[in-house]
Amino acid sequence: MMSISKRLMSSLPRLSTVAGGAAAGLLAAVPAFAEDAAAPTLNSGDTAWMIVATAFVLMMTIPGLALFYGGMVRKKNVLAIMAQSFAICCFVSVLWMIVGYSLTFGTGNAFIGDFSKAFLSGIGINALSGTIPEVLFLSFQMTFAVITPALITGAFADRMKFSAMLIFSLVWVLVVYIPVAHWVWGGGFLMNEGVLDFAGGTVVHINAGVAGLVAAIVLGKRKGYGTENMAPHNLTLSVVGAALLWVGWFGFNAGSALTAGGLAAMALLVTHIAASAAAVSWTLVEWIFRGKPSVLGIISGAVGGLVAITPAAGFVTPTGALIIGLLAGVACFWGAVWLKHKLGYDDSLDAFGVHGIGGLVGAVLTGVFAAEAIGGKTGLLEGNAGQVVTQVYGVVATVVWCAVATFIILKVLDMIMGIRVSPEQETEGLDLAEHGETIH
Amino acid sequence: MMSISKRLMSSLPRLSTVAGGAAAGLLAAVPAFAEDAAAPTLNSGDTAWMIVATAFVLMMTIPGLALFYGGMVRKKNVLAIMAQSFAICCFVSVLWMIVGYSLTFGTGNAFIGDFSKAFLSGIGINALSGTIPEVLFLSFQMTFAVITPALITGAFADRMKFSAMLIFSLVWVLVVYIPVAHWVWGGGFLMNEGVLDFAGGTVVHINAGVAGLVAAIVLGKRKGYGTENMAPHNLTLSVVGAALLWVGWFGFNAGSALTAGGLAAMALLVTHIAASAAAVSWTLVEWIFRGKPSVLGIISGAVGGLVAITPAAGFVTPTGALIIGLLAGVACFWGAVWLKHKLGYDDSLDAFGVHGIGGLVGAVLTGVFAAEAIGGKTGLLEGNAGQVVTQVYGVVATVVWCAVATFIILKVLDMIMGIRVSPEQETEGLDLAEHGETIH
Amino acid sequence: MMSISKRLMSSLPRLSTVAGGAAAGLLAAVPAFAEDAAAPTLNSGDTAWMIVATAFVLMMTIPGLALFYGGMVRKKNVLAIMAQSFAICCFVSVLWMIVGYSLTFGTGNAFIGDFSKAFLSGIGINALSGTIPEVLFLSFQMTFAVITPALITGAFADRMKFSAMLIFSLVWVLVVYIPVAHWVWGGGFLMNEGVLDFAGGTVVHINAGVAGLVAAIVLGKRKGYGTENMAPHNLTLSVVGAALLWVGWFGFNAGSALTAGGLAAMALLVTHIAASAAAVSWTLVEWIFRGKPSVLGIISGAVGGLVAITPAAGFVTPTGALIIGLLAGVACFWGAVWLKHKLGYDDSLDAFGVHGIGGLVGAVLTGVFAAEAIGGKTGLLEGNAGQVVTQVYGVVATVVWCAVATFIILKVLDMIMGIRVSPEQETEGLDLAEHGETIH
Amino acid sequence: MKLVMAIIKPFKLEDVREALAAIGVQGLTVSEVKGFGRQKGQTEIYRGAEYQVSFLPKVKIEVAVKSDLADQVVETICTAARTEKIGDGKVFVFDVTKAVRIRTGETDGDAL
Amino acid sequence: MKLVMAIIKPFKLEDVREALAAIGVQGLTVSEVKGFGRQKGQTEIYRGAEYQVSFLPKVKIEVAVKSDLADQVVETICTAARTEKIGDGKVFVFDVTKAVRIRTGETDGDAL
Amino acid sequence: MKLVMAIIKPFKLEDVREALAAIGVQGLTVSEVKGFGRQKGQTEIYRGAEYQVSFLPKVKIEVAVKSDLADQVVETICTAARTEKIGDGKVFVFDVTKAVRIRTGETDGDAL
Ligand SMILES: Nc1ncnc2c1ncn2[C@@H]1O[C@H](COP(=O)(O)OP(=O)(O)O)[C@@H](O)[C@H]1O
Ligand SMILES: Nc1ncnc2c1ncn2[C@@H]1O[C@H](COP(=O)(O)OP(=O)(O)O)[C@@H](O)[C@H]1O
Ligand SMILES: Nc1ncnc2c1ncn2[C@@H]1O[C@H](COP(=O)(O)OP(=O)(O)O)[C@@H](O)[C@H]1O
Repeated sequence: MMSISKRLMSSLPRLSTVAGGAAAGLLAAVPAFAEDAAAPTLNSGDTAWMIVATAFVLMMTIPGLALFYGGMVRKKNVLAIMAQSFAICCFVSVLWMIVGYSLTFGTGNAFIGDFSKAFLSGIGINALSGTIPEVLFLSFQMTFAVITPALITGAFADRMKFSAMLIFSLVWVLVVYIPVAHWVWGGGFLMNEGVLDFAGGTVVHINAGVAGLVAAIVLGKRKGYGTENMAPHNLTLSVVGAALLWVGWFGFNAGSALTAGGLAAMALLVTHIAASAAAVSWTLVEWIFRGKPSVLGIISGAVGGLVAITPAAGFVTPTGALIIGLLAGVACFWGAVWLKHKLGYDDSLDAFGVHGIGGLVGAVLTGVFAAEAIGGKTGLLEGNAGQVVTQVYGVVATVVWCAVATFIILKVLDMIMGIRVSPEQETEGLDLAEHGETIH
Repeated sequence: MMSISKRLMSSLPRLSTVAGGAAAGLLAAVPAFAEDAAAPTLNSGDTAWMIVATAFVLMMTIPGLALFYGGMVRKKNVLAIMAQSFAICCFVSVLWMIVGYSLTFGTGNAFIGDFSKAFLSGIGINALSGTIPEVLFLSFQMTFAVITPALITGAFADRMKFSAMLIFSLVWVLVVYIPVAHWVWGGGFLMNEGVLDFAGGTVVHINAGVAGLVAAIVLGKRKGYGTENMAPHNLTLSVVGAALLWVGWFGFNAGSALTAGGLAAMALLVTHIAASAAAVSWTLVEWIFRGKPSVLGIISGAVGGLVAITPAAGFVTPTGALIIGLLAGVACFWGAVWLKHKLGYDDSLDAFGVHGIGGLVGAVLTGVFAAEAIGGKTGLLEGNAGQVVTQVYGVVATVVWCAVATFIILKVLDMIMGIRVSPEQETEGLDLAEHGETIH
Repeated sequence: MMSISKRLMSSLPRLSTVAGGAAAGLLAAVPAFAEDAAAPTLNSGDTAWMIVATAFVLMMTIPGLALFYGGMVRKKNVLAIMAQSFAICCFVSVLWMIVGYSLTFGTGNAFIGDFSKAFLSGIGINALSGTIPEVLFLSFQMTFAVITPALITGAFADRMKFSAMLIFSLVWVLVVYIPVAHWVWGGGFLMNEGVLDFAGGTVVHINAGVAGLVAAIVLGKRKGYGTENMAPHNLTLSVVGAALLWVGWFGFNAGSALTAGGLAAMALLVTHIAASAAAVSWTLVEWIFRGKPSVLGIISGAVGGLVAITPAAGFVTPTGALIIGLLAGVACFWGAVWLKHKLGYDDSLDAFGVHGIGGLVGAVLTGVFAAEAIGGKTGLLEGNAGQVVTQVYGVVATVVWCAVATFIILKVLDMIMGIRVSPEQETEGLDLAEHGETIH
Repeated sequence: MKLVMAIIKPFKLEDVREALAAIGVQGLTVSEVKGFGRQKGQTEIYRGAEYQVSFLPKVKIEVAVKSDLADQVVETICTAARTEKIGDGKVFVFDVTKAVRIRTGETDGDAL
Repeated sequence: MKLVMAIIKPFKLEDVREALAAIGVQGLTVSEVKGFGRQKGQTEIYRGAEYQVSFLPKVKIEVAVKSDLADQVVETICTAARTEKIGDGKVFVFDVTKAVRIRTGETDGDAL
Repeated sequence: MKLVMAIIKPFKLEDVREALAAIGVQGLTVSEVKGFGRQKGQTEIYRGAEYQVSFLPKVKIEVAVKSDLADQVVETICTAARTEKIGDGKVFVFDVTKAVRIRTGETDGDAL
């Protein structure tokens, strides 16, 4: 992702170092073009991979996330939660085309892009971003803009109005996602500070996790929370969802190399290792503390590991990934199983517990484990303690902006249109109340 | 798709213009080979993408379409409808290998190919189609021959005999699909007329939709239609199916560029935009007219948009795709929700309402929105009103041939073996009656 | 797969002939590099394809196999069987990273590799295996090491302890999978003998099938086998699983070309043909002998065909594949429907009946149908009867080692910790007993 | 008061409900059940393992009515549910000693 | 002995179970049923086809108790299940002529 | 006539059905129910949230028989369903005032 940003933003000063890691991968991938970096040509291998990566990230949201979340709600709400992922995909994609891409990757300033590419104007079929068509780069980025608000829906599952959810998602993408993505990837101030976020640990997961936490608190608990049986109605769906998230995450992380070379391959490997390791550690911890290794546990661990490796995927070694994964599994277990119950908010499907916590762990550990040999950046273990500080800086900026803006959006929406369904509708179930359909 | 046909059919006169759009993409994709078009060499990036595109289109039929349709039938018929997609995939693939490819893409005449490549004879491992192996081109095409009859099954769901369905599908592929594919892509008369069908709006979707309409009428309504509850038994399956269709459609449309370059990337983008836009417009129209945005609605809209953009995917701009999508969502809503009830046929799962109507809309609008900058062809908006006429000509030829042939095939089969299960079997459900199995 | 092994093991004598077929594909794929085979450079097209192939093979295990098996068990055991595939994926991946890859592909001797690459040490981001990054090659191989033990779980479904299953899988990978993979692909003695196994007919499927048979016998029958109703609870899951296995198998077989060229394309085509043909033949045989074509039958046939073509995928023509598929469908029908009931073991989900029998048929028929024009190797039909003998030799070596080792591992584990759940737990169902969860 | 319980073929449910509504029955309760009787089930075969489906899907209707209406209700159900094929089902009648409408606390006849 | 059968709203089940446990009821049996009554169902619309959902999800509770406890059980259920909205359901009481605990063979009062 | 209603453990259904068939019972109706009793359920834990599974899966069998056969039927069910572990279930017997076979209109004893 960074190597492209470099091309797009070539006027920015510190970019050559920021994009170092990805550029190394690029060199390995297309040696023939290396001498002539100023005039990149299209590489069909890179393009082939990025087309597929785009498809894979789409598959993460629909059907991946729709299934992962769908299996965890009660039967009367399963269509509603799946519809939320699907609808967000459709509505946000249109928004992205109209202004989203331009506001994120249009030159703009340190805080936001501009309208120069609104309606994708001026982006021809032959325009390149690095070695791939720019239309492909923006399509790939579109799938990131889609999945982030979809992740949030897990926090307010089973009680938010479909209409309010749609408007919230669109406004949130405009006010939170797009600026943060610009800060980190589009030439904004966090990029200039040297914050490392290979594939979206901060932009996607911390952002979604924190927004989810705020939404869970603003909306309040589900009716009957703590007394009624809210057990997941069908975890087979969630297992399939987690598996498709995993497969799709190769597109997310290895795709963020934007080329089909050593960097993408290494990102794939560390992604897989971290997911596996986190699933192992959640399972073992749960087995020890709860007596049984649950199915929801092992898949949650895997997702936690995928989240945590996301910012680090182009910067760490397989051994670094193993440690990040093991730690992430334990941390997400703690977040979803202990912290939530301790603090008492109702983050229905643990958008914060898994994506927020996992993202935080990953963002910080990226600063610890970054290895020069992989992505050209050094972390604490290679003597660069400052990177951890930089990472924390990036996290704090994102958390503050996201939390405040999300809170305001929800409060305003609540005043205007109401954001929560009526208690009768909640009892009846959102499938029937909001969509007029049920599982028979 | 067209650029390859060009190579295969180089004796045909008007091909250089017909295939212009795709060839432009090809140039962008493989500049090194541009000078030497007479002796193309294998491009590993193009090949990588087309392998995956083939897998993606297979995934559209199984499990995509099987799930999409499976969720919409009653519980007693779910295995049967899924088995139809699966069985068609197996049986038609064998047919394709034996004579299908040869009859479609073997030189032949303006109406049908020949037997020169029966059993794929003479197609070695090093034979090329453009920049990819010919075995890959024919495999990709095989997945199109598979999905088309599978789409038809939605129209006669819940009442056709499995045996009759199998024989119908095989005969229909021979008598309808193969000729029409030859006409449009294999050097036949519609190709020579300049009909634009990038990825199969006419060949696949109008063809399947019209055949479905005829089959629905010939077979008659489901027992209890209009009085019994025939609500979809489990729309979670349909949501997953629609999502996999969407992901797979990137293979269908972007794969039809046959290269991994700007054209494929643009096809991917416009496909995604049209799907999103159609889902948005169906949802909004339904919300306004029916009071609630249904889950079946949003996914149907997306599929309708995917259908409509199919012929246009290599010819229109993102803004063109946005408009095509918005119109297709409304048109398919009208087709499935209003037209069917008005005319009173029982197209069980709206094979015609979505694929037929969506295909018609897309075929015509391709003639309206074709933009020279994308695919080298101009449409109405760029002053070439004739293209709309050409498109209508292509549609009419296909509809007439398909309707007549489908009608005859079904009538003959009905005389020979009977095409509908007995009322008792229909009541009992096809899962048990036809396959001896049930969902427990 | 072989071409890479060649590079890794260049000290071995007979390799140039063994790897001939794959090398031919390589030549076709990357002609520019052909002269300079000593110093291969990274090919972005090959890399793009192999990244996706790796994702596809992962998708075979999760969610493919998890669904395929999950649909066939009783409802009370569905989460447990899915959890087994998921957990094996996680735990074995970690094992592979720590010692698995090194013991398989580290130089070592004719029987086992060494520890030179433990923890993947020394494998940098720029290290190549052929034309792709070595980290990609080892990731691809990792997905093979994952799916093999996962396949075994079908044999002992519904009665093995989760803890024992995990330890068994890890030990079995170390003691059986890794050596056999080294023998056949890593420069071991079977490779030197000229045994042909393009993508793992012997290493993966015979191995898993035989281990499953032994496990089914050692563990004994399910409680109530033969008297209680053990019908598959939801074959929609199995249909989806089979379909994803099929799609993923393109990664498995065409990926084993390790390049994106003619060999991969041909492997894809023959894979598809064999799967289709086997589904057709199982269906027809079942229709004739049982009166109805079952849904479980057609998907089982397809999987049987995929298994049988696996060793042959880079060596046979489409017509060869057609015959292999037709025979495999009948053979697997016989194995799962007749042989099992005749001999009386309870191989719950036919790990042996489908993967064992299909693998045996495929291994032998590879020796019959190998065609020089495809993979550079000749089989019986081209006058090289010796290849059949060589194939049988490979099968026997694998079967003997696998059976003996599996038996000992299980017996020892049973003494140490017990491998079967209590009868009460079996009655209650493994979902609740082992994981504390249920489908609601 | 009487409780009329009928076991019928599932696809007859809507007919029966309408027929009962037509004679003024204002409420009833339905469950999915499986029936074993003279009507024989199919055999399911999965990879050669045969499972005799001894139980067929049926629907159970329970209607509480005033005693004097019971015979008419039985009659109505029988007429609406009859296909004259084996497996049409049974109707059983029980005495109800008390009935209460939860919402209001009304009892017996008023509760129905 | 009496069998008390109640049709209630599903989300009231836990309340009713607890209320019954509080008055000493040690066992009960529950089924998912669908109810038709004065409470009207929603309309489901799928691509324009409307399906009147005449049947609403309800839960049926069956409790066998000694005759002298029956009134208290009925009372308890009514109180716990009441929302005062239409569709709260009904309670019916039947005579039981015999009861056996399968495990021990104990009968009647001892079987409960 | 009597209606014998038994709540048993699900995996005992086939045994009970066969035992009843052996003594000449020609029809019965089965439902899936959930039971609450002395047998305690498991606890399910999902990400730390504990759900006490108070209700266990049971199967309800209903058989209408002539009054003189009722005791034998009860006996047969108890024997076939007994595991001597807690939770084996209960059998209850009710009076049936009328029975009709829908197909033929036959009543009472002839209807069974
Ligand atoms: N003695 C019985 N007690 C309870 N239910 C019965 C009895 N006999 C039959 N049934 C129910 O009635 C259904 C139909 O009975 P069956 O004997 O198949 O046909 P028919 O009612 O036409 O004679 C059975 O499936 C079962 O549910
Ligand atoms: N006559 C009846 N016999 C059996 N069940 C009934 C009867 N009347 C109502 N019910 C059951 O009670 C439920 C509630 O009844 P309804 O008329 O909707 O509301 P209310 O009980 O508040 O008057 C119904 O859904 C149905 O299950
Ligand atoms: N009083 C009752 N009324 C109705 N059903 C009961 C009653 N008591 C028990 N049951 C049913 O019988 C089942 C078994 O009862 P339980 O007390 O657990 O064991 P046991 O019958 O061995 O004493 C319960 O799960 C419940 O379904």
